[in-house]
This record gives sequence, structure tokens and C-alpha cells, in this order.
Amino acid sequence: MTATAPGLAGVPLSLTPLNRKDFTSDQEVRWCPGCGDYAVLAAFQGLMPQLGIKRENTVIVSGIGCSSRFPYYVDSYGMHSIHGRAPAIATGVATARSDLAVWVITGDGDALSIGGNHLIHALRRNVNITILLFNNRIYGLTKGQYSPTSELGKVTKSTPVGSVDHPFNPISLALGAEASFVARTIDSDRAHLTEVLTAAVGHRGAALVEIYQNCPIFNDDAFIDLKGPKAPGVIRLVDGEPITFGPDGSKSVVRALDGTLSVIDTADADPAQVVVHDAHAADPSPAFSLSRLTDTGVLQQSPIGIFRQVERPSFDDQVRDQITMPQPGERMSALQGLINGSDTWTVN
Amino acid sequence: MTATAPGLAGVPLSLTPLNRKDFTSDQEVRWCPGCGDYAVLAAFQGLMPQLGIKRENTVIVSGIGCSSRFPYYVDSYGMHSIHGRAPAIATGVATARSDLAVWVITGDGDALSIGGNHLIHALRRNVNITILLFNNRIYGLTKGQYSPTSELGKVTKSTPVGSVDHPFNPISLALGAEASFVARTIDSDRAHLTEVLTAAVGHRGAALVEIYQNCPIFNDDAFIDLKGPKAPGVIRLVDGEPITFGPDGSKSVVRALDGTLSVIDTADADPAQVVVHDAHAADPSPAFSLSRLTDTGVLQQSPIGIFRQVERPSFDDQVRDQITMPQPGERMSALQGLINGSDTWTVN
Amino acid sequence: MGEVHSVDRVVIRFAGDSGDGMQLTGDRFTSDTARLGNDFSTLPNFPAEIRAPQGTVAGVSSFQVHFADFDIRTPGDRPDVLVAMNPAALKANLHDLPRGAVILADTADFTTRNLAKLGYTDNPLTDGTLEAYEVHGFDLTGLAVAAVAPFRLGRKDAARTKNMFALGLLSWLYSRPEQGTLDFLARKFAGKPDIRDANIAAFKAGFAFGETTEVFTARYQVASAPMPSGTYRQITGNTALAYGLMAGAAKAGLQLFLGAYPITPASDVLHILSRAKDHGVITLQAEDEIAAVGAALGASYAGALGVTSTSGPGMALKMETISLAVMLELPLVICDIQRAGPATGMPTKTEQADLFQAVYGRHGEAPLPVIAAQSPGDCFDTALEAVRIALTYRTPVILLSDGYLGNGAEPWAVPSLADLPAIDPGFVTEAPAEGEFLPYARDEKLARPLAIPGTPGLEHRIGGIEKAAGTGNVSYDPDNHEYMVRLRQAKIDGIADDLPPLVVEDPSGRAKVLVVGWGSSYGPISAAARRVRLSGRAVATLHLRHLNPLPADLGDILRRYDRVIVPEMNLGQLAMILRAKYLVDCESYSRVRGLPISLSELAEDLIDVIDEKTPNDPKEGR
Amino acid sequence: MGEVHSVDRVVIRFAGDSGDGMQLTGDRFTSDTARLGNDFSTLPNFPAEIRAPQGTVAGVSSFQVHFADFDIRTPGDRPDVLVAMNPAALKANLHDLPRGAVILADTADFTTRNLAKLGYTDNPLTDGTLEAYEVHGFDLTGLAVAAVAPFRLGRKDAARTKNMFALGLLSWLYSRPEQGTLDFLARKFAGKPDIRDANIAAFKAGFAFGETTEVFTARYQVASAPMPSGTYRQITGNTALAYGLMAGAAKAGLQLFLGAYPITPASDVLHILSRAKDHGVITLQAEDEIAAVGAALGASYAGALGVTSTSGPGMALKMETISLAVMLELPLVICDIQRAGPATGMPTKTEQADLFQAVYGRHGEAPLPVIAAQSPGDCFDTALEAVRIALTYRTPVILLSDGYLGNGAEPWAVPSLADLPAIDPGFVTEAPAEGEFLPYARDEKLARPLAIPGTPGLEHRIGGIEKAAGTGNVSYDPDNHEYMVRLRQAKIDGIADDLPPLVVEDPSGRAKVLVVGWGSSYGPISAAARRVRLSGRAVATLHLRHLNPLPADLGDILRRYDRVIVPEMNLGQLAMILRAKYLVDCESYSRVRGLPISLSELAEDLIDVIDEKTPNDPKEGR
Ligand SMILES: Cc1ncc(C[n+]2csc(CCOP(=O)(O)OP(=O)(O)O)c2C)c(N)n1
Ligand SMILES: Cc1ncc(C[n+]2csc(CCOP(=O)(O)OP(=O)(O)O)c2C)c(N)n1
Ligand code: SF4
Ligand code: SF4
Ligand SMILES: [Mg+2]
Ligand SMILES: [Mg+2]
Repeated sequence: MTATAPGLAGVPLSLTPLNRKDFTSDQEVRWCPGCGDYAVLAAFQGLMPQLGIKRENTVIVSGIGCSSRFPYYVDSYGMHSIHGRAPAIATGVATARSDLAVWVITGDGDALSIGGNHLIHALRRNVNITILLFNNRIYGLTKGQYSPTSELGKVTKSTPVGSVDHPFNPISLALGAEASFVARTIDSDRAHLTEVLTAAVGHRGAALVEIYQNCPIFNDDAFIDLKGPKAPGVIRLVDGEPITFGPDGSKSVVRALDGTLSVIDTADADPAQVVVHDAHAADPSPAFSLSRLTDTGVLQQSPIGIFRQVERPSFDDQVRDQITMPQPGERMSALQGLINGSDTWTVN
Repeated sequence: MTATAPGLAGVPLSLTPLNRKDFTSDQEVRWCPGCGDYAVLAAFQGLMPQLGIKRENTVIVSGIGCSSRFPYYVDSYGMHSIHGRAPAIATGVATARSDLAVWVITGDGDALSIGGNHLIHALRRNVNITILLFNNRIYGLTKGQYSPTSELGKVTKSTPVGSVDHPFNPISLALGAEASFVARTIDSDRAHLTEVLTAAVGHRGAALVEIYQNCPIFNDDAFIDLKGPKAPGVIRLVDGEPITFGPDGSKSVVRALDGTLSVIDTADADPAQVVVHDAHAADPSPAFSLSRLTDTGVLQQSPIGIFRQVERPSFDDQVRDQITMPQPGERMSALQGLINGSDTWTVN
Repeated sequence: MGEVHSVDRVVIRFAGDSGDGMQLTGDRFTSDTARLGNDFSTLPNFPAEIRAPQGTVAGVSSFQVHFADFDIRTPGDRPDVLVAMNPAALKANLHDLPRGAVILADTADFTTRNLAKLGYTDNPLTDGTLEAYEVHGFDLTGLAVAAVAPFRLGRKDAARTKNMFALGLLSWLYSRPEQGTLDFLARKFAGKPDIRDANIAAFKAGFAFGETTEVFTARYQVASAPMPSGTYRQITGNTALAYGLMAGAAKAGLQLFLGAYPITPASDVLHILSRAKDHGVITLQAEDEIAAVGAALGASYAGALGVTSTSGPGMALKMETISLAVMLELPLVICDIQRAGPATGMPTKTEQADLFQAVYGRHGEAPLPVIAAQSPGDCFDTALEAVRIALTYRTPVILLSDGYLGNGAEPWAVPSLADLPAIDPGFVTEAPAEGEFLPYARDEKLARPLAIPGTPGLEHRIGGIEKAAGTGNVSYDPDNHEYMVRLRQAKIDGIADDLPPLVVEDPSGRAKVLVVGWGSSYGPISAAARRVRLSGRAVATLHLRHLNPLPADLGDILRRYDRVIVPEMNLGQLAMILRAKYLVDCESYSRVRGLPISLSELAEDLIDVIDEKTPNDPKEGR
Repeated sequence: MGEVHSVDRVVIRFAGDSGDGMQLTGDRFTSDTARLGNDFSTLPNFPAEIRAPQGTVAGVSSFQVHFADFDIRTPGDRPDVLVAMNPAALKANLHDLPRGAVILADTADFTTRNLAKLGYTDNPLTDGTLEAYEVHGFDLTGLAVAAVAPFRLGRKDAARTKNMFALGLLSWLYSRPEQGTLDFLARKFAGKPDIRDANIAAFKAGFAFGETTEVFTARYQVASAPMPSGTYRQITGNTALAYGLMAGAAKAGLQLFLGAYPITPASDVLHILSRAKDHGVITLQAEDEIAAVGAALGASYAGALGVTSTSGPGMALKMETISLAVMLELPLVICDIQRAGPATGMPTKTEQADLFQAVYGRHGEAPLPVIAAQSPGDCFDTALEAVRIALTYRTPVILLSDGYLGNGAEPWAVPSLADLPAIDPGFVTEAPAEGEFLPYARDEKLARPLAIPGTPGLEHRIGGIEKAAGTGNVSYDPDNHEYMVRLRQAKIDGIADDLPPLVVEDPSGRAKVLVVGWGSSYGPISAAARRVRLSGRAVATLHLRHLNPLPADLGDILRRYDRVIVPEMNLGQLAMILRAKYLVDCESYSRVRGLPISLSELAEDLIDVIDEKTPNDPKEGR
């Protein structure tokens, strides 16, 4: 019996119900007090038993960074690999085996700096993996250098007078890289985290989830304006719903004639003008315009939720479809035939 | 005296007029007969003297691939480097020297496969370099494997039953990577090539020009439907103009309510509805939607021209702005002061 | 006409423009040669450019085949016959010809203009400068075009059949059977009857031309070579390598997963395995070499046999991930088809200069086994051995081949898969009866247990940080680190204990000079040794498959000889490793020309060494 | 109280939670020590986690300082005094303490609960298990909190001043001056007067506590060490390295360009140079290590001094680009601050195991110079030497430092820049009077001329494909390749000709055993040799800065001794290189614990070696 969510199709179901403790390893969790990683781990351990799949069929591959310690804390199969390469390694795992739920844990440096290429290629190929990108907008493990998501002017150990690198918008980048599932959530909203991660793992193909994650030591309060259910800057994207936000929905997202989006007071908005979110649009352009609502500097406003979720055959499924493994009894003779070739001669 | 185009500001002007021959090296050109690379080289050698800059202040850095042989044929400074790394090397050249016009020559494999990360980072940083991406949708130099721009189902040496990798759209990818200048042109249209390259080198910051380039040996006629001035599938983007194309402008690009673009018969289009191209829009969303008009499979339709051109401080200018080099006479004493530090003691 | 001379060996080089089909022509000639039971060895030589301008030296592509009625080891140093399809081909290859060699030239292209482009003021075919050779000029193109006139091809397609005309002529000259080529053309152009028929006509016309022209005073024949009984085929090293990997995976009952990024001269491994989808082989053309090895490692972790193939520059990029594989102790096979370096170097030329990188090219103490293939067919056995070691010892293994082996072909006795020993991947499938599962426990070979994802009760995490012995948990304990560093080294060193004893070849048993080689220099070394022995001198040879760890009995062997000579296509990498390990004064014999070592040069040099060392040794049979 | 004992050397280790400020405390103590004119050496030891859970062994951070009235070489094997700010700090460090060591513990954290978490059932401070030590427990936190009560800080901030209280106490105990720390606190917390004043109060209270408590029967003093006259400062290896690079660039009149990607323990080089913008230094935090070295190479090509800094895993990634630099023959300095490997290994621990990678870790024959620093201050000279070699020979140079050197500090006689020799980059600025410019021509050192972009008339192209001698054009000629491969090797080998003669240290001149070292093992080796000599035995020592090429006179020196011992923090990498090159039976003394080699263990082992070798040698002064 295998799971029914498309993303988990082929993964066997657990015969006994599992609980959070089943996904808790015996290793002591070693993040700094107050680190946002704790919240994501807790949400993850809470979510896993709900999926119903066998624990032993879960594989978590991570890179290097504070967040990448994640697999050690989950009692499943896991690999803490090297910096930036987790998507490539996970591609191998997912392609070789259709019966595994494969997760990638990565950070903003791991995924977008050294690992940027593997990330965009995993997305375009649409490998059936679920990628959690812990974006704290800083290098945590190496003690506080700016990252590819740090805002311009950021003062860090390696930019004592402020960074001059224009940051990536991970959602825009993923959409530009042909991603079929792109979402964002935040460590401080457990329910949202759980909801988005559930949708992501249920998606067949590569699902990228950017998680805003606070690093109290090196970049404290980077997401302070997006914290809490009442945060004025959080634009919640709900598929099929008009996009309004702020206290009492006082702000609305509207589309200009040139297709770009902007935020106006709901009071001034013609309801017909308010953008209705469609995560399933075939064309990534609407999702892309939504991604541009995120501030490029210090964050005061940003959409969270699922930007895009479309069906596209996954890489690994297609690869497997092209392959036939001969029956064990026939494998050797088939191979012998290949090796002999068509052009042999015999010496007696 | 330095050049006036922003992209060339700081590059000294030649005191004598130069001509095409000045930019022709003594090395025999060694592409296959009929290769599209010849046309680009010719356009380039025709364009260079027009820029008015000193020949010796031109640097061309390339990666590895057929196209990357380019620098050998131009009589300027140049480096034929290693596979995928030209944008990184060029970043060093451009940052160290404000008086050079720095070009990057790369292929679809070089730039988008092995070099994808350096490309997107050069774009987001907005390093003042001009990148010519020769897209023949194939690996030429290694004799015909599919590339990240090959269409799905492509049969090549490494995909005997068809590729299953969804291709990149280089324009979408660049826009997702925060590029400030993104354009596309085609080897078969010399005038367009020259026009786009001139705009690109004049842009301050990273300019990406995708060049559709025919490889008659391994991917012949990949752009056949876009060849010639009357090609029905070529959507010419002209800043400030409505986007119509095809025989007698019979097709028009219109925007749907959700912001996405589509092509309809001009006859059926309300003129007010036809998209007017704005390459200077601050928000990359309109350019992004235009990029989606390119077919994902075999090419029948694709926009060419400048998708996006916006001003943003270039990385290297900003880096240099933060730096002050002491006067030669003071450099050593300033350094002595630093080395001594504030906390010395003396032993007699 | 009609007189047939028997000769024991011939070296022919086909040379022409990249577009002239020389590789195909050479390949066909080789196949027919194989059918005749000759031993043979081939050396294709590609230009660096895909198709450099026609008629230029840079655009010359050539294919050399050496065939004989005895067991040969190399494609031959110098061609007896050069087939030159244009003046550039003549110019590019002339300096390799010995005096008296036959030059067979297509005169069609020897126009004043073409010659001038190459710097010739006169036609070398006729100006007397080639008087040291036996020159035959024919308008092969014209003859071919005439022969195919009935098929109404365009001028270009008609001219293209000249290679088949030349092949027909050569087939006549060397008494090769026609049928193989006729069948081949029928198959290849099945969909284009005109082209098929034209090529067949050109081929037959070439053959008939030999028969009728009075230019050749004789034709030649080379008798079949005595070979051990068995079923033979022609095989290149890259094909044998791919098949060996498949055989290894099949013997282990695992799925083969290749992660690769195209690179000359390794791409064919990817191409060949990509065509084996009906054998369950997964291939992934990755975005770069790092992703390729990463995906292969992931596949190994998931329980497949992960393999990656590349050449020098790609190897450099893979090293960090290989270092991770060393730490994780996962099976992985890394194939390096070496080419001339450094940097981009000369991608289409061969070299053996990645040995240092393979053995020492990682940060930290990251030991792993390194093995090398010695001939095209031997790539099969070496691949099997790599799979065996990787799975038995849970370790990445580097397999070194090179461009010459990868592209070169030889007759190969096809092994019977049933006779090959099975390989047991030995995955742990059940939780231990008591106590916890220890993924970094050790068996008697110091290998660790492997439990793959999906195995219930054995969930565990592995990673690149130093791990505690036994549990594999993260550990920063100094003593544990020291223990683990030494343990990883001991595991690899221990591989030597399981190796069969080395076999030194020294027919006379009197040799005082030992020649030690590895990899593709096997051919030149063994051929040179044969020549030395024929001269009545004694020389011993030893060829190493295992380069790390070195075989246990190697030190004793080295110490038995007065001089140890190590020929390599590098600046002495194996020599240096042997010196360090055994403190024996191994002398490097180094050639770094992008070409196989010259057997005749080596033979002469070895004779000098021997004569100096053993001047009073009576030379038998001299 | 008030009695002051003079001692010649003390080793103190400060240990506490990552958040307890132990690095700062140690650093301050060291500065005050420096002011007193002691010689000193420090060893910071960071946990792998940024801030592991409070009170756990994994979260313990420590700082060891060794200070003395004589010239010392190491931070000391075992602390005389352990300052333990919590039970985890005690537990993590206890096994390093010699019998009789002083333990100074903050009792505040020794609660039953905290102890239980660590597996203690009783309080070790009081249950008698520490009777081999002199244990002093105080509620340092409580005392500090009381002392800062007037400043109304929050509980957390108040408790944080405990490190200053401890520092005050230690300053009193070892008679350190107070002013330095007071000034420092005033500077550091200038913007937060409350915090400043509280820290000052805590520090003074700690000092006063020593004065008034009757626990300590005496205080100690360590006289200043005799040092050559000069201006001194305290310096870490990474700082000295950064300054050395700047000095090199300044001496050559070039702009310094650093391309780097953060990695422990090399990140500080990036941080320090990023702060030097007013000295014209450009730093680029690249997207990865490949881009970092690529940008540095681009900058070098453009006429700057390109430098890149990293550690082992990053080095692995850079190798392909370094191989390009070898082919291009461009100056480039690559700094590898080694850490314990393989793979991620133990990032915060030191090791010397990247030597093989540095010398041999590239594909093809890609020789380059490798040099190593021997002490924190020596990183300056080594960086200067790297710049000199890179510019003189137009070559990438690998400079090896390590985590211990990079983070460790020592007193350093600040050099006068004016006295350092200038470096001439010797760019060609004018077209030759006749003939064309030959970018791959050679000077007497086999270096090629460099013409940077912007130089009129010298336009040329360079690339990674093999190049024709002289012109640098693409060449696939076999003879040219052989020539160029040997030429690149000869150029690097020739660097040895310009090196000063080696200096063997052997005061008695009677030594039969030679100890050869490189890099940071200089400290333990020279200290151990001193101890051996004090025991009346003779031992010779030789420390190598240049590891490739090896100095010309090295072979003769090695052959002069009965035994050659090579202590390294790896499995014998230099030993193996020496054996290969000189066929001398160099013996590896290998320690791979992520820590500097223990000087006392080494001294004992050397004594065993000497006694075995020279059993009849009379021991003077014994
Ligand atoms: C090849 C390599 N380069 C650099 C490093 C050092 N390094 C470790 S983690 C890291 C960045 C961490 O940042 P991020 O990915 O954002 O993770 P975080 O710690 O913030 O969760 C770096 C540069 C490394 N381990 N390996
Ligand atoms: C590190 C490395 N990997 C692989 C190669 C082999 N290689 C050379 S060019 C190339 C791809 C060429 O394709 P593209 O960039 O599209 O250029 P084109 O030849 O089509 O112009 C590859 C895979 C190499 N030279 N170096
Ligand atoms: S440094 Fe930041 S990201 Fe890393 S564990 Fe600490 S709080 Fe979390
Ligand atoms: S292979 Fe294709 S891209 Fe390369 S030179 Fe030939 S035609 Fe041009
Ligand atoms: Mg981060
Ligand atoms: Mg291409």
C-alpha cells in the first residue's frame, strides 16, 4: 500500500500509526537558544506522522550550515553532505528509488550561493524532492557573513561598510528556473509552516519552500515585521482568494495595465480589480509578479503561501519510464547478448 | 578622454580610428563551415571599431565550447579559460579595472549547465560586463549531447530515446536572477545583432545577450523558423512600440486579465489591448511575461530584442567607491600604521 | 598482377579532412581485419576542432590500424602505408613515416591553390621531395564520382564516397574480404537507398581499380594470428569499460546508475550506457561534474551502484565529493579517462598524468583505492575489479583509463558472464537481535555494514563530519579522530592482502633490469620487451593494475633487480610513489607527447640500459 | 597575603559555555601578558556549533595561553590552571590536566540538575574525585552579580560580567596590570555606559576578591622574557597573513584583490582584508570557492595581485582553476588555512594534511610552488615570500597555514616595511623594437613576460589549451607539448636555485638524529628539541618553509644523519615526499588528533630514538 498524495505515490504506508517521537532521533539538538530552526524541526516532526508513510522510507539530505544539521535530529535515513551539493545528491537518491520520500534541507548560503546551480537544475528537471530553504539572510555557521539574500548595505564581518551585492529573491529565481512548486513560509507561524510543507511534499516534482528563519545570533529580527498572525506586512496567498492583507484586510494587491502588481488601500480598490490568487496558472508570470511584492531591502512586506503549483511530469518518473530492468533470471543473458555484439568471430 | 556610453565610461578612446581589420587576429578561424559563430564574430568585429575605444582596453573572457574559441580570433586582450567559469573570471577583471571593456563569450552548456551559478551571480551583482551567450541548444565541442536549452524529447548521443529534462528559458532565468539588461538576438540577422550588442555594451552593469546560433553539424536548423527578415515566428521587441509581428504585422501580443500574454490575430485585437513594449519598466514582471512567449519545444515563435534595460549601480563601481588607495608616497606609511596597530610594546 | 605476398604485420594510417570519414573507413578496415583473425590494435586521432576549415592541417583526422599474424600490443609507431585524402593529411603525417613507406594520395585536392594555402610552392607528390617513399597518386575523388554517376547524387554526396573507394582499394591491396563492408553499408544506409548503392558502388569500384590498374606490383596478405580459442569481437576501451560496469552491477544484483557530464575522451562511456536502458541502466547527464558525482553518490546511498565517468578537469572538480564518499564509506566507482593536461591541455590526446591526483588529490587524509586498465579489452576486467572493491570495502574507487585505451580497439575474447564470480553487496536487512545498529562497526576487512533507506529499524544518519567509531555519530574527540583516520587508511591498505601474487614476465629468468608499468603503457612496454628479448637480451616486465594500495609483494620484487625502469606518459608519477614506498631507486622513463610511448624508442633505450648494466652478458642468438 | 612567587612559565586555560566570553577573556589576559613582556603562545578552541545548548560538553569554548619569562614555542600541552565557568567546562577539559593542576571553578552552575545532565551523580568539586588537583570553587556569578548590582542591569546582563570577574581574579593571581583591560572595556563599550561600568566593576571586584580572600596562599609573577629589541605587538596568524599579503602588494606597487568564500578557519583573512578598504584592498565574497579563485585570477590577469584564501574543502574545489593558472602562468597566491579532514572533518580543529593536495592535487602535470608558515608571526613573512615567488616566476603559489596558526597568537616584532626588499612585477609596457611580442618567451628564470590589458601593441590571447613555446598560440604538436610540460616543471624546480641555504639547528654539533618539520609543528618540534637538549642529548632540527620545490641543499643534509624523524599532523606526507626525492629513510612521526603535536610526548619519543641510536653517547649535565 502506498501513499496517495502524488508527491508520495510509490512510498509505502506505515502499518502502524507513528507519532512525533518516532521521528525524534537520540541526538541532542544543538542550535543556539531561540534559533528559528527549532520551530521548523518541531513542525516537521509533527507533520511526518501525518503523512502515514513508513519512517524508514524517508530520506533527508542536507548541505552544510546551521540548518543543515537538521537530518541528525530526525530518526529517519539521512545524509549531512557537503556545502551546496544536497540537491545533486538528492537527485541521485530520488532517481534511483521511487519508494522514498526525499527531502532536501538547505540554507540561503548553501542553496543560493555555492549550491545555486544544483538548485536551479533540480527545479527545471522537476526531480521529485521537497526542498526546505532556511533563509535567515545570513551565514550562520561561519559566524555571520552576508548571504545572497542579505539586503544591500548589510554590515557584516565581510562587509564592514555595507554589502553592495543586490540580493536574490529566491521565489523569483525559482520561477525563472521553471519550478513547478514554489512557496514561502515563516518559522514563527507553525500552522502555516505545516500547511505549506504538507502541500510541498504532496506535490510530484521539485517543491521549493523558502522558510524565513530567524537567526537571533547573527541577524536577529530580520523578519520581525512579518512575525505573528497580525503582522501588517504579511501577504497571505490563498489559492482562489482575492489577495488582501493587513489589519482587517486594509490592503489589497491590484494589477496595473502593464501587468505589474502593487499594494493599495482596500478602501480605494475596486473589488473587481483585486488580484485573485491562482497558484495553478500554467504561465509562471502571475506568480512572478507576486514574488516582486517582497521588499528588496529590510523586510517590511512579503507574500507567504504557495506562489505556484502546477503539474509537470517529474524527472525521475520519466527517467524510470524509459528504463526496463530485465527479470533477474534474464538479466545476465540479456547482458551477455549485448556484450557479444553482432560482430563476433570464433577461434578454435 | 573616455567613452560616453555608460557601459564604457572610464574606457579610454582610441586616438586613431580603428577598423574591422584591427580587431582581426592572425589566428585562423576554425569553426565548421556554416557555423553561426562566424556571423557573430563578423558582427562583433564590425561593431568594435564603432565603439571608439582603444583596442588594447578590450578584454574578452570565454569558457570552453566551440563558441568559446571566439577570443582567439579577435585582436584584443583575451582569455580562453575553463568550462563555465568565464563570468567569475570576468568579475575579477572588471572589478580590478574600471578602464576596460570586458566581454564574456559563452555557450548554452558553458553558461547554463556547468556555469549556471556564476552567471546568475554575475547578473544579480550587476558586474559591468557584456555576456554573449551563444545558444545553439546543443553541446557542439563535445560532439552533440543535449544542453540545458535543448527541447524535451531531444534525441542526442546521451539521450538516445529523447531527453526528459525540461529546458531553461535563458531570458526567464536571467530575469529571475535580477538581471538589469536582458536581450536576445539571432546569428542570421546581422543588423539586429549589431544593434543589440551595441546597446548591451553601452549598458552599465551586467548585460546578458542570448544569441540563437545555428550549429549545422549537431543541431542544424534549430532556428530555421526564426531565420530571415520575414520569419513568421520572430517577435521583434522595440521599446515603446506595440508588439506585433508576422506577415504584415498580422499577429499581436495582448495581455490577459491575469497578466499573462498571448498572441492573437491583429485583426481580432483591440489596438488599445496590444502590449506596448517597455524595456525600462522597473518591475521585471512585464519582461518576464514576454519571455514566456518563447516556445519550450522546437522553436517556432520567440521574441528577439531587448527585454529589459534598467539602471542599477554596477557592482564594480560600488566596490571601487568603497575603496581608497593611498597616494603612492603614503601607501607604505599608512600600511605601517595598520600593521603596528594600537597595542604595541617596545623591547630595548 | 594477382601475385600475393605474405607479410607478418602492416600499419596503415588513413588520414583526411574531418569530414572525409576517416574514422569510419578505419573502423571498417579494422572490422574486416578482425574477421580474418589477425591480431590488431588501433589509434584514432581526432582534431581538436569539430570541423576545422577544410584543407588545413588542424582539420586532419586520422585512424591508424596495426594488424598482424601474431600477438601485437600497440597500434604501431610508424605507418607502413599512409592514405592521404588531401595535401593537409600528407603534410600532417609525413614526419611519422619511415623511409620506404607507401603513400597513397588522392590527387583531386592537390591543386595549386590548396597547396599554396599549406605553404607548398610545388606539388610534393611530383616534385621529387618524396623520393624516399613509394608514392601513388590517383584521383580517387574523380574515380569515385565516376563510379557513382548512375545514382545522380549531388556533387557533394558523390564526392563523399571517395572514402569507400579508398577502402575498396586498400581492401584489395591487403586481401581483405568484401562482404563485411557490403553488409555494413546495407545496414547503415538502409533508409537511403541511393546513398547505400552509391557507397557500395564506390567500394566495389575501388576494389576493381586495384585489380585492374597496373600500378601495384603485388598485393599482400597477413595470415590470421594464433589466438587462444574463444569467441572474439572488436572492442574499444570505453565500450569495454561500460560493459564491465554493467557486468559488475549485474553480478552484484544492483541497478547501475551513471552520473556524468560530457567530456572528451570520456563521453562515450555516457553514450554507451545511455543506450543500455533496456538493461536497467540509469544515466544522468548532470549540470556539471560535481552534480554528476553527487548524484552517483546519492544513488549508491540509495542502494544502486553509483558510477561517474570523466577526464582530468572533471576529476579535479569531483574531489570534494569524493572526499565525502571516503568519509561516508559508501561504494562508488569513479572512472577517469585521462587526457593530456594541465588545464584544458590537449583534450583529444592521451596521457597518464592524473595518477597523483587520483592517489593524493584530496584535502585531509582521504585514502582510496586506485586501479588502472592496461588495454582496451582489459577495461572490462578493471571495471569489474573496481565494482568488487567498491562494494566489498564500502569505498570510492578510482579507475584510470586514458584516451588511447578509451578510443583504441583490439580483438577481445568475450567473457562468459556465467563464469565470473558473483559480488555480494551484503546489505544489512535486519535489525540486530540485540543492541543498536552500528553503521560504523567493522568486519574482518574493516568494511562497515550498509543499510539502505527503506530498511526498517536501521534508520541512521551519516555525514561528512568526523564520526565516532561504531555509532557514526558526530565526534570531535581527538583520540577518535586519530583512530578513524588510521582506520580508514588501514582499510584501504588491507585491500593489498586480498590481491593475487604479481606475475613478473622474464622468460629467460636472467633479467637484471625490471621494467614496471601501469595503464596503457602496457602495449609499448610489452612490445618493446619482446623486441629486446628477440635481440637476445633479458629483461623483466611487471605491469601493475593496483596502484593504491600497492600489491604486498611488490617491494620484494623491485629489490631483486639491478635497475628498475618505469616508463610513463607523465613526468614520473608512479616512479616517485615506488621510490617513496620502497626506497628503491626506480628510474623514471618519461614521455609526455600526448601519444603512446614509442615502442621502438623504448626498445632501443632499454637495450642501452641493459648493455650498460650487463656489458659482459653474452647475447644469445645475436 | 601579598606573598609573590616567581615562576618561569604558566599555562592557563579559560573554559566555559560558548556564550561565556572565554575567547575575549583569554584574549585580554594575553594582551596584558604581552604588556608585561612575557613571551606567550595561545590556542583558542572553538566548539563546532555556533552556540550548542548551554551547559553541554559540545558547547564548551576554551582559550589556552602559555606565558613565560623565556622564549616559548607552543601554547603548552597541559594547563597548570583551568578556569571552569561551568561543570561542562570541567568535564570537557579535566583529562588534559596534569596532577596538581589548579582548578578554579564557578560553582554557580554546579547544580544537581546541571550535573545530572552531564552524568554526574555527585558534585565533582566536593565529592573527592578531584583530589589530585588543587580545586577552588567560588560562586563567581554570584560575586559578579553582586558587584554590578548598582548598575541595574537585567539578570542576564549582570551574570554575563562573570568573565570579567574571573579575569580580575586571574589578573590578581598572576600579577597582571589592570590598566589594559580597563582601557579596553572603556573602548569596547563606549556606546553602552552601563555595560561598560558594570564590566569594569566586575573586573575590579575580581581583582579585589583575590586581594581579600584568604584562599590563595600566594600570588605569582612571571618575569618578562628576554627578546630581541624592537617594537612588538600581539598577532594571530590570520592577521599576519593578511598584513603580509598587503605588504607584498604594496612592495610590488600593485592593488591587492582577494576573492574568497567564507570557511572556518580561513574566514578571518577575508574579514581582516575587508576592513582594509582605505589601503586600496578589494575583497570579493564570491558565490563559491571556484568563483573566488576565478575572480582572483581575473584580477591578476588585469594587473592586480590576485589572492584567494580558503581551507581544505575549498582547496579541493579550486584545483581546476589553479591548474588553469599554471597553464596561463599568471601570478596568484592561494592560502590554505588547513583544518582537520577529510570531507567536512572537524572544521574548528587543526591539521597539516593538505600537503599532498597542494603539491599533487591537480590533473596533468601542473607543478607549482608550495610554501608553509611556521608560527603566527611567520605568516607575515611567508605571505611576502608567496607574493615574491608568484610575481617573479609568474605562477600560482600555494601557501599553507593551519587553524592553529591562524587563530593562535604570539608576540611579534613588527617589521619596518621600509626595510623589506621591493618586488618588481616587471610588466612589459612597450612593444618590442622589432619582431612580435612573445608572451611565452622566457627570461633567465624561465618566467614569461606579462603584458596587462590596456598595454597598447601587446594585445594577445592566453588560454588553457597547450600553447606553443614563444607565441603562446594553441598547439597540439607532440614535441611542443613535451617541451612545455618539462619547461613548466623546470621553471618551478628552478625556484630552489634562489633559496638561501638551509639552517640546521644543532647547538652541540654532535647530533646523529635530525628532526625535519614544516608548518605549525615548528612550535612543538623546537620546544621538544630544547627539552631534549636540556636532558643532555644532541638533536638537530630543520624546519622547511619551501615544500615545493625542496631546497637544493636538503638532500645532502638529510644524508648526514643516522636517523631522520619527520613529525607531522598527518599520516606522513612530507616524509613520503622526502623519501621519494632523496631515497633517505625518513621516518614519519604522525599525530592526527586535530591538535598541535604534544611537545612533551615528542620530547620523550625523541629521547627514546636518540638513546636507542646513540646508547653510548655520554649525557652531559645529566
Ligand atoms: C566547500 C565549503 N565552503 C565553505 C564552507 C563553509 N561554510 C559552511 S556553512 C556556510 C554557509 C552557511 O550559511 P547558510 O547556508 O545560509 O546556512 P546557515 O548556517 O545560515 O543555516 C559556509 C560558507 C564549507 N563547509 N564548505
Ligand atoms: C570541467 C569540464 N567539463 C567538461 C568539459 C567538456 N566540454 C567542453 S565544451 C562543453 C560543452 C559545450 O557546449 P556549449 O557550452 O553549448 O558550447 P558550444 O560548443 O555548443 O558552442 C563540454 C561539456 C570541459 N572542457 N571541462
Ligand atoms: S547561528 Fe543563527 S542560524 Fe545558526 S544555530 Fe545560531 S541562531 Fe540558529
Ligand atoms: S560543432 Fe556546431 S557550434 Fe561547433 S563549430 Fe561546428 S557548427 Fe559551430
Ligand atoms: Mg543562512
Ligand atoms: Mg552549445
